[in-house]
Amino acid sequence: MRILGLYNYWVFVFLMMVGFYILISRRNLIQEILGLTIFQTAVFIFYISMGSISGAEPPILVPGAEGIVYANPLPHVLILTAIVVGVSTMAVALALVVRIKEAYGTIEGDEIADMDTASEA
Amino acid sequence: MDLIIDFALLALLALTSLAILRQTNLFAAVTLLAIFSFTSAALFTVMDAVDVAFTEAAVGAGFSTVLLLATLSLVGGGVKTPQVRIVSLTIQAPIRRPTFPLVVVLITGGILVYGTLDMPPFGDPDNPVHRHVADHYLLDSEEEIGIPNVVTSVLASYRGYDTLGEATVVFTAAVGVIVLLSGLRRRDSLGEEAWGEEGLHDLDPGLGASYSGHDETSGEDEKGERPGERPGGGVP
Amino acid sequence: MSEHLPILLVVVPLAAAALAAVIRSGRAAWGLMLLSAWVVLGSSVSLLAQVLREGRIRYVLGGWPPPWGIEYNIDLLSAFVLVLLGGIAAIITPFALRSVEREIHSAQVHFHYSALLLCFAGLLGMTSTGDVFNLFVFLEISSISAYTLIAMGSDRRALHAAFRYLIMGSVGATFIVIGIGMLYMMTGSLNMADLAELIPAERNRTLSVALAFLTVGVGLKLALFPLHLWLPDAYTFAPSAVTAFLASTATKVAVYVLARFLFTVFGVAFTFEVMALDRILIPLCLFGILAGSLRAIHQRNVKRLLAYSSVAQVAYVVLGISLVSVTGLTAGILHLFNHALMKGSLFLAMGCVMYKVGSVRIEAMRGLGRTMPWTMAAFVIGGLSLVGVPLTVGFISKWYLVLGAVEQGRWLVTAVVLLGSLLAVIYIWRVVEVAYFEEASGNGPGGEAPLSLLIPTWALVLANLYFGIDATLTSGIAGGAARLLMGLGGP
Amino acid sequence: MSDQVILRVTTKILVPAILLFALYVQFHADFGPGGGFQAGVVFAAGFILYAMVFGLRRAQQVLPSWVSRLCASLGVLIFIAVGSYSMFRGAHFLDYSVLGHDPLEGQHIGILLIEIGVLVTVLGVILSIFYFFAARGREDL
Repeated sequence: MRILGLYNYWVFVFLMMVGFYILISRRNLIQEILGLTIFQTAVFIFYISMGSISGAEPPILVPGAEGIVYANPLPHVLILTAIVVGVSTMAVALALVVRIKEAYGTIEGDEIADMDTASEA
Repeated sequence: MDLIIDFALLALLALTSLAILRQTNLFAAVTLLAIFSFTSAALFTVMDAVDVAFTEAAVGAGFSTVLLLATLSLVGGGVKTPQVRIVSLTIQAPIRRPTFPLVVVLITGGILVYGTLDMPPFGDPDNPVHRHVADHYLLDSEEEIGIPNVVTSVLASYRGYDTLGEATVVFTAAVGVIVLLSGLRRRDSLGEEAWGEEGLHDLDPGLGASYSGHDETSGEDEKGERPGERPGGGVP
Repeated sequence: MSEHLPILLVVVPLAAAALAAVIRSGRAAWGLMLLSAWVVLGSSVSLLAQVLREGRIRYVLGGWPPPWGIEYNIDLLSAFVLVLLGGIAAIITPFALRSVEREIHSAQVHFHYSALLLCFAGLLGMTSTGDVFNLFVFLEISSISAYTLIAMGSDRRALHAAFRYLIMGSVGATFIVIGIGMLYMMTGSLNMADLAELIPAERNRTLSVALAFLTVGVGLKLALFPLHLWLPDAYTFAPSAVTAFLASTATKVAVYVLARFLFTVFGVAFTFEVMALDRILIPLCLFGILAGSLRAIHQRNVKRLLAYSSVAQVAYVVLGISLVSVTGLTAGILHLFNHALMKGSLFLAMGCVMYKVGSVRIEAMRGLGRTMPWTMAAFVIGGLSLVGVPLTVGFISKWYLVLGAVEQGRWLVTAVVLLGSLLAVIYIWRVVEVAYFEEASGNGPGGEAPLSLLIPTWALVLANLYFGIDATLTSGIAGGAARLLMGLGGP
Repeated sequence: MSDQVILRVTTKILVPAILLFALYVQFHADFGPGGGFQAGVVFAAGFILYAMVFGLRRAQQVLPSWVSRLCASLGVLIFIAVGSYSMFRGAHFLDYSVLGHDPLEGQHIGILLIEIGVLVTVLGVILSIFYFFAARGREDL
């Protein structure tokens, strides 16, 4: 049961690592953003997992009812904020990608880096 | 029952993420990401986080996907693949240096797994997370705020200041996108602006209008400028 | 009203940012920025005085007592950093007026100030808050606006630099969220003071990993070697005023956050006795000092040269912190303040050069010692401060740093600190040599930068000299803050 | 896409329902999942759908770009104004208890107001971002 109890966290680690791997191995800017999104979503799953209680109800109080176990609302609130932060970052990143494509003619990180080196010399 | 659905959804998420890893067509990858978001929204519902699920479905699967597709329509959906094999996995992937990222990821993942070992078990109501702060919200918010949805109480009142920060983050993103995409910046690489004045009259969503001077505010100090004229200075 | 000072400090720039985005006049937006900068400076000075008089100030937001609500918790260290932020903004804003008009398209100037105000508010919020998740939210406000500001640079490489910074910064922020999540998981609290009591001073695998992730995440933000890769390009291609602002505030606040986590949240016992983090941080800092300084020597672009120097200087600050002694921490906090003054004046001097010459490559500096005597004199004094010559602030902080290292018998650290100064002599000399001993190329417009640029630059230069000659105030506050972090009492 | 009859008709039916649903999400947040943020996203989604089918120009006749940008700022300002008003009533920033006759009513008013602030900001921001991305696309043609 101990191992089973950590299954959620291990899948979180796995998802996060897939996202992280896409992020640092891919040189296409859009793929980097996709990797970042998976990476962040994995963290959301981590938070929600820690707030969940087996057999609980969503944290919307039922008036007068006794003995109901509610899920922990605080991680939910934190993750709502984190989702918003994530999409904000993504919007700015995508706007940057559009501009980079216009300015460099490509969105492949390696080609852009080569062009940067060339203009440095 | 919940546990089975939970396991199945997590497995689906893992598979989807691997599919995104292998995908070299960006349109397909974005679609897969939307699936990933929907699946995680479903997972959040199973774990009783209905507000989060709603937001993830609306933002992660909805708005993000629209934005990504809009971007792809501007930049194209192909990925250059130099056809390098990754050391251990036999995936053909667009990677120049395959080993270094793998090492970094394995180390980070190893550290995280090590960190999970002292974690309290999943779903146990006696975990420290559920004591101390959270139980106060569940027990007393009815009296102190009087709203059944505790998430709303915490979001708007107990941690209302975080929500102000959240609104500001969104606002910051808008400022960033407007600045980047309003098309008024000088662009050295192309040598000249890619659009003429009629383009601004016709299509620019906002700043162009203030530019050509028939918007709701006349913007006296900006009137004299034309897109062709750029401020001086800059790197030669 | 004085009871509300902690929150006004953050809300005034926030409201000003929202207004600046809609008013469509660059000048009016600039006025808002100036107003908020001076309001912040005034209130932070009064807060500092209040903290010195009465000790820590706690301000409960929304009326909910911590740990259920969010609180602002201002002690001597945060008040000191707030004064630094206010002072830098109050000096750089007058500089920005002309510099921004030249470097940013006129239709975007008000958005530029809006983003700058957001960045400013985010940094202030990070410094004041006593809640770890609230810290993350304000960190993101300052980061997203910083990406935007950097991307406004006139070279296309600014876009790429901003994107790289965005990716690395977001990874750092996500690492911080993971760390906060693990802290919350093990304690059930998000309040710093509360966490400090709940974290046991014994080995726990989850908390150790939380510490590691927080350190790496914040390390990415403060450009701790080898996580500094985003910094040189970002500083090089950002608009001049933005570079000066970010170089003297953003990394400083990140160092502050690191100190907060290591000393206040986790506590000396857990961080340094159980985890022995200093054994990792000190070697990294030594490498950082050497690598940053050596890379600086080889740069052809003076802004990039100064950026690499920043990597080295931030390593000095973290080095001081990781000595884990009152003297070391005093040195770190002092250098945090002093480095903001020196880098601020150096980058402002480069802003003057950019304004007049249009380039900050080293070839463009030829003969500037004669054509722009005031600008280059400011550069020289800032450079001397960077080297650590007596009568400048650089001397004071290096003195404490060497003292702290010798106190613990760390001769290698002492040697590297001194070697770093020698390397600084070399890279500053390269610019000085070109500016004073080579003939002007003769095709520039020539002449000194306008007074509206020179006065702010010299204000920072004079601060370099003033706090270098009379360091009783700054070292007194830094010493008090250091004792506080070490848990030895004080305000 | 404006020549597709099925799309046009479906959109015309769907958009009011989406906007109505957004208002439901906004004002039912006390009792069920939802709130200013989700409502703002749904509301904006209605507009985005309309713009995709009928064209950017017609969407902007309903809600011009400058209005969306104004909304983005306005929401943040509403939020700050609510917080500051608490300070004028002698309480701390964002303490809603002083907004009504009794603390409970104050909390209700405060939450309602700041949720509206969030809705306005999010709606403004999402529409602005969409408008700018969409307009960029047309310029490239």
